[in-house]
Amino acid sequence: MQRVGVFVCWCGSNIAGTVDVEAVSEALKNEPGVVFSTNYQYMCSQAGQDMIKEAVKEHNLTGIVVCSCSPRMHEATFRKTAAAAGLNPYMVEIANIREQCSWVHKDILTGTEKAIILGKAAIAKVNLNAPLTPGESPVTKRALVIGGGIAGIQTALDIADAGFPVDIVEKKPTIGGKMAQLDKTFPTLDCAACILTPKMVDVAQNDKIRIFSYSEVTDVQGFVGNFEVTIKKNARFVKEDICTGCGACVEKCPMKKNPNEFNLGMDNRPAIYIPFAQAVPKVATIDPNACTMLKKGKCGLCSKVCTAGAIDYTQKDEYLQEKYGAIVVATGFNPISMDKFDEFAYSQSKDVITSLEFERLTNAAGPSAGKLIRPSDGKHPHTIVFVQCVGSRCDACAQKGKEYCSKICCMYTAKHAMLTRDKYPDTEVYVFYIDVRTPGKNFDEFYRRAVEEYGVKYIKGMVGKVTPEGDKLKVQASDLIANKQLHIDADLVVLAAAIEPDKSARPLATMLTASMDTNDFFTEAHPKLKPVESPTAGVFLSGACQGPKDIPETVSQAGAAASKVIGLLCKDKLTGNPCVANSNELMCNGCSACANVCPYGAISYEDKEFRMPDRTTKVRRVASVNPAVCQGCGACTVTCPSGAMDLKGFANLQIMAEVDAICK
Amino acid sequence: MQVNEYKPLIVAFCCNWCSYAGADLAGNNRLNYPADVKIIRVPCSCRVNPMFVLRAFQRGADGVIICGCHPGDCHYTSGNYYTRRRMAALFSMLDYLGIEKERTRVEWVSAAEGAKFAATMNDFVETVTALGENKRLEDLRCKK
Amino acid sequence: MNNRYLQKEILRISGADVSKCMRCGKCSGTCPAYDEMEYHPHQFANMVESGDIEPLLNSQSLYKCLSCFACIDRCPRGVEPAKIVEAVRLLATRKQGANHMTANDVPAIVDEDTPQQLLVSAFRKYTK
Amino acid sequence: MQKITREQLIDKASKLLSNGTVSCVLGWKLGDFDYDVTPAVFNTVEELNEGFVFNDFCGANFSKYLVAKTGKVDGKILVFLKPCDTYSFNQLLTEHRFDREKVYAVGIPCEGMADIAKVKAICGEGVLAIGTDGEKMTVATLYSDEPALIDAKDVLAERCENCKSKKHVAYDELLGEEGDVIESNRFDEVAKLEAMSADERFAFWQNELSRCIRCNACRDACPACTCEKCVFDNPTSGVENKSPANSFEEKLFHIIRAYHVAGRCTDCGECSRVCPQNIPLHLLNRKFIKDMNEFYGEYQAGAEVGMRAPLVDYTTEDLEPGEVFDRRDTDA
Repeated sequence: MQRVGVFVCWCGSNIAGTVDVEAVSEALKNEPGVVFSTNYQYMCSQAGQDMIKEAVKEHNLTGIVVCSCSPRMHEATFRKTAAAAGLNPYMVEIANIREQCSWVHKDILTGTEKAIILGKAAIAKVNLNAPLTPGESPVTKRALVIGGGIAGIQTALDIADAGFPVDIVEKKPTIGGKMAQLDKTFPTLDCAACILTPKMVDVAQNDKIRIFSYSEVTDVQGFVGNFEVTIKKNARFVKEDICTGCGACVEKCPMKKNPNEFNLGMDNRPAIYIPFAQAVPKVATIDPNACTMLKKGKCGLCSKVCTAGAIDYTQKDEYLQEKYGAIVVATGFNPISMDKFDEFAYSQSKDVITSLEFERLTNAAGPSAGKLIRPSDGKHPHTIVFVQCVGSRCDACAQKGKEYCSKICCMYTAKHAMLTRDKYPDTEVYVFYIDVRTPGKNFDEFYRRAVEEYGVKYIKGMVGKVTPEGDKLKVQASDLIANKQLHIDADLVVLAAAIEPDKSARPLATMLTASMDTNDFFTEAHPKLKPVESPTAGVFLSGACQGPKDIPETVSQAGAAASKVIGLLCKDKLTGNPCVANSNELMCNGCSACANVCPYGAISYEDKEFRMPDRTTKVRRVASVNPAVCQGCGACTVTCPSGAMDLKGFANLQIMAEVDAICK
Repeated sequence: MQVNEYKPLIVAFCCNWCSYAGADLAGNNRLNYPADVKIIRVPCSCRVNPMFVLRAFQRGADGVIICGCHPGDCHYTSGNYYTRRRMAALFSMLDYLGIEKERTRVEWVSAAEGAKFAATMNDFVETVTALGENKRLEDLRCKK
Repeated sequence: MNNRYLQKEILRISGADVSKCMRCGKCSGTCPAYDEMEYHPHQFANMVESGDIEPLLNSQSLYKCLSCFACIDRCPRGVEPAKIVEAVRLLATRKQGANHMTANDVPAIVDEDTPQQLLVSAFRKYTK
Repeated sequence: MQKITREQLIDKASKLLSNGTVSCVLGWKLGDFDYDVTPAVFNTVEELNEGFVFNDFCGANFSKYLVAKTGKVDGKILVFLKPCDTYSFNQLLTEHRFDREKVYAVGIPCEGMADIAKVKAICGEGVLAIGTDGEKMTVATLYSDEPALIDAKDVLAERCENCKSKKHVAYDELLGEEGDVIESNRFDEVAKLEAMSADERFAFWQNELSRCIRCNACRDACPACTCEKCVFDNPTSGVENKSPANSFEEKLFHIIRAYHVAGRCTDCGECSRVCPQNIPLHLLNRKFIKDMNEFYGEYQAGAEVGMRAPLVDYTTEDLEPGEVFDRRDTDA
């Protein structure tokens, strides 16, 4: 039996005005377990707290009930008081007789009556309280960033800057991501490479950062502070540490006709290649599907020209086991496939391109060396039609488009239109839009400049059909404001394709037990207050994997994610919330219902041997809760039919005791 | 005040993050509601076991209300979605057993909705008062 | 009041949800009969949404729609303008004597080689 | 009336025992009366020949026995599963309640089992012997000289009249022909209750549930009630209650039991079959099944292994608890 002390607070007249505090402390004196009961003007004051501490000593109290304001106000205060008095801080219960009693009831009789009942409920609960100690777990002081685009790069740099080692895992042969493929960036029009490549070099030179390029994460175990990750380093058939990136092999390789992924297949690359000049790591990679040496064992030219001797045709995929304290997901996005949008003739005409292809076409390092030409005949296009919202905000059929707004298209289309008119003033540029959305800093000014200074023709309405005819593209569209159907003979049609999360995100989310929305974007722990944390502790989100984002937004989110990681890695130990679920394995059926409803993946199962009453042993599957991961919501407790799963601090018996006390 | 005026006994389960805070806000704003409502704090509405609800009725509660964050706003992301399914099933069953359906309720009250909390409680108490005592689930032998 | 009734009828018959329209105009951008029409597919959706039904009922546009369903196929929001046109057309033909064409008009305009089936479907479309 | 015979089953079991595929057989043996058939374990061919029976009263669902038995036996257990039993079998696998590797499941067709109460209603008490003769059943009683000849269809158990499936959803081997999932009227009775007024429903259930003697047969036969420790037996659960001391049964026990198996109950009907007080307990379970089908889409527990039950799942668009009644009230 507990020895409970009851402390009724007047809160000046806040409580004492509507509640007869004397009567309350008197009435609660006779409750089971109560050995001491008193009241005082301000329990939270130093004098009040001292009173509690003294009473604990004098009456050998094991539990404390404070009848006062909301626990959301002073629960922490009184827990500290209890701790200072040598009690476990979780042996304190608060009866909320201010916000939920004296302040909402006018009549002193009813107020007092209710205060007594609330006090009784708190006493009933504290009688069943048990000392709780928050679990502690060590923190591996190293972070993993999955994805080496601008989001991953920025996050890694920021974490390394704080002194913690970081690994970047990038599935492509080089880091840089989508930003490396861009030409200029809105709204300032500085060139993407000029601002990105110095950062890539910083990453390469930072001794806190390791880059695993051409690699992927294949398994994640563990929990916050203690992740164990398996990284698969794909064989690139070139020794990374020896290759100097001189490019001799690339030049000599006879298998030159392979679609160049970096230029979205608009030109070719050899079987051995370096994606682009500023690649990091600047190391060649052999495409095993294109290399005749790897396919047929004949050629070996690259090996002959490599003076460093870096070529290794026998290289195998390598698996590394690494430990991390925190994981940042920065898997980014891709434009969706245009295959299903036959109306725009994307698959029929080379001159219907996506905006990312347009980006490569205008990039000085692109397939046309920055000259804006028609991919079909290399001629200069005189009429260009940009179509916005291709596949965005399209909820009619999920296989075709995406229901959300892709957010970045309005601005890059304005950029494309403006740059085209700037470089080639003889070009007519149309932009068909549903809405123009420009809510960023200096964004609307930018769009207006495209219209007002550069004479881009913005037309409210959608393109319904594109038909290739001769060397022209017949564009049929509607102008909703003029209520006209337009027919434009275009030379080039550019589709602002919707963006979607990278395909690798879904399997990764499963490995991380991080949740995703129906569109495969990672969900944040709280849409407003925890935008860079995933609900899974220790997993953070950076960039477009969480939702469509432009570069400035991505970089700021990357920094935010980094600061959260740093905050975590700074700690030597993690102390959890002690009010976590725990499973009584003697009663557990191992049915997995609890794991199904756990939003944090905190529950795992193991086979355990049990001694049966008849002295035989039986192996049963039982649940165990990882207290470092559990957040204490209690969803599992209700789903457990045998009641094996219970929540510390809010146990079944405790809540039932409160119910009973109230209903007495 | 009449001496014999019937006063119902209402048990309200409130989630710590939204509805309990909403109840606190009702207090801060001095929004009155009947003292018949007694609040039990739970971390999340999904902590409320149907057994607690039946227990309350068995012990003589006249109405049970469960308050949680609005769907989509759960502190634990999905808890109230489970509450919604569990309580829909339970309430439908109680109704099937002939228990007055007005005695049970689930309301979503955010931390900013002090006024909604008070209004909800006023309304619920009024509804339950009109129904009178819970005779169908109460177990007299549980009463002292 | 009448318009509310007609509006409800059109929505009921077509099963279309006009409130989903985002005013993108892709239906009209795609419509092969656009030039023939006084009111265009997007206007059908929008006018039904605002309850402006009478002008649609009296418009020849009803009979210009080819029912090719390109607008349905391409609408990003699943509004299904062709079904709305069809519904308005039905309302028009359901009015007593409001047929666009009677059986007597047919021989004069029909080519000898016209297949029987076409006639039948034409009747379905233009009369009741 | 059953298409498969005792001999066929013994033959199959003997072969599997003899060639070492299985080490024991879960089957039925006769109790005190012909209609009083109980589950039993047979370890040898001799035991089978002696005690194994198969008739219209072999209703017991063996799936549940596997939970306790698989842990204790070396080698595999042969279990005979009627179509409805296979759903429970799958559901228990979904819940990881036994090791599939330790079971050899033989699916057997079922023409529906008989309800002794219905037999007695026609032939009177004092049933001495029951025999089958094609579609007919011969019933000899203490009080008549000639055995009565009754139609087997007339004494079909309620759960078999409303059979939901003749399809086996799990087996290693199938005897006889595979059937189909059936469009049944099993929710009609629930709908009839739903259509009553609250007072009528209350009166109905009070009348039924107050007869409960807390023998726990429903729980013990239920293949969903396989908890290592039932909350009602557990002194630390706060709701321990082992005997009918108060109105606990009406007010809590059956409601919570139905809730605990909601989403896991395959509607096998064992609860009602074994109830000595003939309380229609299946109507509670079916209410949950019907509701969940209506609220969250069709769901048949045990149709496949690994399915996620409605109560451990959600969508963001689910209906609100209050809307449950709005729906019903507007439908009415």
